[in-house]
Amino acid sequence: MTRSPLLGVALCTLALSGCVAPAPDDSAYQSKAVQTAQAALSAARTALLTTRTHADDRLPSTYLEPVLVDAEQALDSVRTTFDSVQPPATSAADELRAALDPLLESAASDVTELRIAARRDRTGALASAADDLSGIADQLEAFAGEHGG
Amino acid sequence: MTDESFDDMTDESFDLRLRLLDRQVVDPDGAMICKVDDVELAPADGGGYVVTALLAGPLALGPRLPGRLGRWTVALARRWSDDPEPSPRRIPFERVTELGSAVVLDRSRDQLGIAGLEDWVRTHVIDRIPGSRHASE
Amino acid sequence: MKRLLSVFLGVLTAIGGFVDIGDLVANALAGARFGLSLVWVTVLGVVGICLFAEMSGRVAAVTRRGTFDLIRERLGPRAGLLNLVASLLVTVLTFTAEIGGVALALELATSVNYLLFVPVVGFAVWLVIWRLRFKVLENVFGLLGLALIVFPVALWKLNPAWGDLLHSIVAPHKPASEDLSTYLYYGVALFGAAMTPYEVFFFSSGAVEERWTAKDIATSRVNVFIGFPLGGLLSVAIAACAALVLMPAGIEVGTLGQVGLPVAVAVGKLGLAVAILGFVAATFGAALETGLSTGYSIAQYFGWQWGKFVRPRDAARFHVVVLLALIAAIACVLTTADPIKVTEYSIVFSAVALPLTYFPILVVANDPVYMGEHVNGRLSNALGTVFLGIIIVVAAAAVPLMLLTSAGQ
Amino acid sequence: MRASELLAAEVRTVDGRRLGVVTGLRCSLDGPSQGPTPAPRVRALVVTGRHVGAALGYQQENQRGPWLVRALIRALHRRSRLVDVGLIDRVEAGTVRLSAEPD
Repeated sequence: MTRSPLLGVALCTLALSGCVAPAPDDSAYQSKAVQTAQAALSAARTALLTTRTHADDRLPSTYLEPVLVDAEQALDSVRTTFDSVQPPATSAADELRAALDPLLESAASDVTELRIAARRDRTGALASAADDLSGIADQLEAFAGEHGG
Repeated sequence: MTDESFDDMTDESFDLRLRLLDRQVVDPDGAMICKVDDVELAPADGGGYVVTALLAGPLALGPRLPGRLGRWTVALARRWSDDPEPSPRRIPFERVTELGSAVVLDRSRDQLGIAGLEDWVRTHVIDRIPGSRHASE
Repeated sequence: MKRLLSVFLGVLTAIGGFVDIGDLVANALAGARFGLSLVWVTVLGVVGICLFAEMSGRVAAVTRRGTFDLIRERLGPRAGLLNLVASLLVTVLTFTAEIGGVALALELATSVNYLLFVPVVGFAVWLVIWRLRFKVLENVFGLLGLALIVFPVALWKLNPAWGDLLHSIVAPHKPASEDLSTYLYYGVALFGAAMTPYEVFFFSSGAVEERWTAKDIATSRVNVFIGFPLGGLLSVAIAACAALVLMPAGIEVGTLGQVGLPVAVAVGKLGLAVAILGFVAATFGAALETGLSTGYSIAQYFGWQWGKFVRPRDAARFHVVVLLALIAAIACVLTTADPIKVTEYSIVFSAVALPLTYFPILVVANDPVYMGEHVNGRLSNALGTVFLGIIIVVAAAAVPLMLLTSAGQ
Repeated sequence: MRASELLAAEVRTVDGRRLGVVTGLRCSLDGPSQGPTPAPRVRALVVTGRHVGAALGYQQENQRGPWLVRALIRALHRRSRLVDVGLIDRVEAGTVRLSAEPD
């Protein structure tokens, strides 16, 4: 039962946070891309650090699994939010998207790999998916750094 | 009334709003009964208006609440109460033994026979739950 | 000897009971994003809560009446009602966040989805409020909350450059990549987390529950002035751990799992187990406090009998209010709204509601008719006025900052 | 009559001039009562220009406290005055009509 990111609470005014607005111009789109990269980096690094700590036998799998599920959902919601933003019709914007989308794609699939391996307690698969994710995370960090993050 | 300033007339400047209205009313052993939601005044021989009773309950508090909320509270309380001419719960001032940081009466809430909602909630909800009778350990 | 033991116990409970889900989230979040450059806000908040907890405890011990009883008396029914509604909304929001926090902590312990724990936690909260004596409830969860001492232990094991650590606390400077409004927004959140209004309701009503008299003012001061600052140290340790482990990795805190991560890295499985115990105890204890506070506030405003020092049937409406608040809180958590986001909103709206509770306390603490010779001294008045100014500024800035930064994005 | 009818009521003189709003009911503790304590007897209305902060009990001189709050509230109460209840002609719909000119 995945935890739907939709904030249904009538009680508190959650509509304020992260509402999706079309990005009118390049600089807004760029800052949106940087924000997306940073959020994806955060989820990826959380999954990485938790997996590695688990590998060092400093963290039980009962802790690892919920953290990976959260990271997976965070990456999904970051990706859907970013994709739902209509990019301005400029080559710069397309280049940004072309650079960022694949990173988001592989980060998400790596974390899913981690979650599946964790549930099956496959340390081998965990390690390889973690190494791959580590590379992706560095690229996300570089992307954010290059574009003023 | 002679017109010398009132401050010396009143031994200590007891202001009804500050020292009586909205005060907590308790019984002799400190159990909480209600708030002084309003006070009944009557002209007295010898001048001024004397407090003849303390008033409590939504019918007393309602009129003091702003606008629609006040009217709505009074209307709800009227519909809720079963007697034809509903009036606020009235505690004659004779019952008061002390006007301290709380208003102390000389008898308990049940003896005063003024609790409506508390009794209803007790019988219909709380008493139905096991353990409501004895204090927690 | 017995008296010394009870004082010692009081201090321990004050430490264990200080941290709640708001402190856990706010400090980890601020630590991971701003390092230690916001710790000064937590220190300010701790000084503030010490001041007002001492004042509200003293008022309750001398007048033997709860906060909202006095608020209605001083402000009259209209302003009192506005105050009641605003404080209640924040308290129920915090109650929701605490219950969500307990469920999330249990998820981390068992990897069973947190939503399944919510009804169980709700029932447990009700059962404890219904059956356990006030003193027992306070002590058990206060002491269990001490498990959070694992955070200072983790900090020590990370053996940071203590000089730099201290320097970045004493001479805070905002990270360049963050703009001022976000920095201030998280300052407000930290301040709201440290000075939550429900602590005043709970603390003063607790003084009446435990039948304090003027004699107990001295012990209450010891609990407050020793217990709260040490509790505040736990918050600072949580922020420091996040700053040392999460910040370099670029991790922004959005889940409870991330808050506990530094303990696993530094101390390992045992430390993590103790941290989870601390999470459960701190959030469950705070859930009891916020639950009771909803009952205290309404019952004290309307003059109903309240408190656990009487049999449940003698405070029927009080217990029904707590039950209804519990049902509302459980319903809110079950809407699958992210409990961490709910926590963030609860601490910011706490900051907005602060003046409503603190101003009347300051007024009553100065009224010789109520307080006799226990009236505020020059120092508590001077500090009280300074903090009143701070609290009003923070309350005024909270919502605009929230809108400006779209809740800290 | 209820105290709430007097409180926050507007006070107007015989010729309709607005004096202010009732923010307090000054009493003496000598009213007749069969009970053990004498009943408060409302002697005078405290009539003030504005209604703010009256409930915070800042009219009394013995009120100590944060100077900032005290100064602020005292400023609001510059023009509060006592009006003898004997001067009240009638009270209806939130207005107290006086029968004679207060001093």
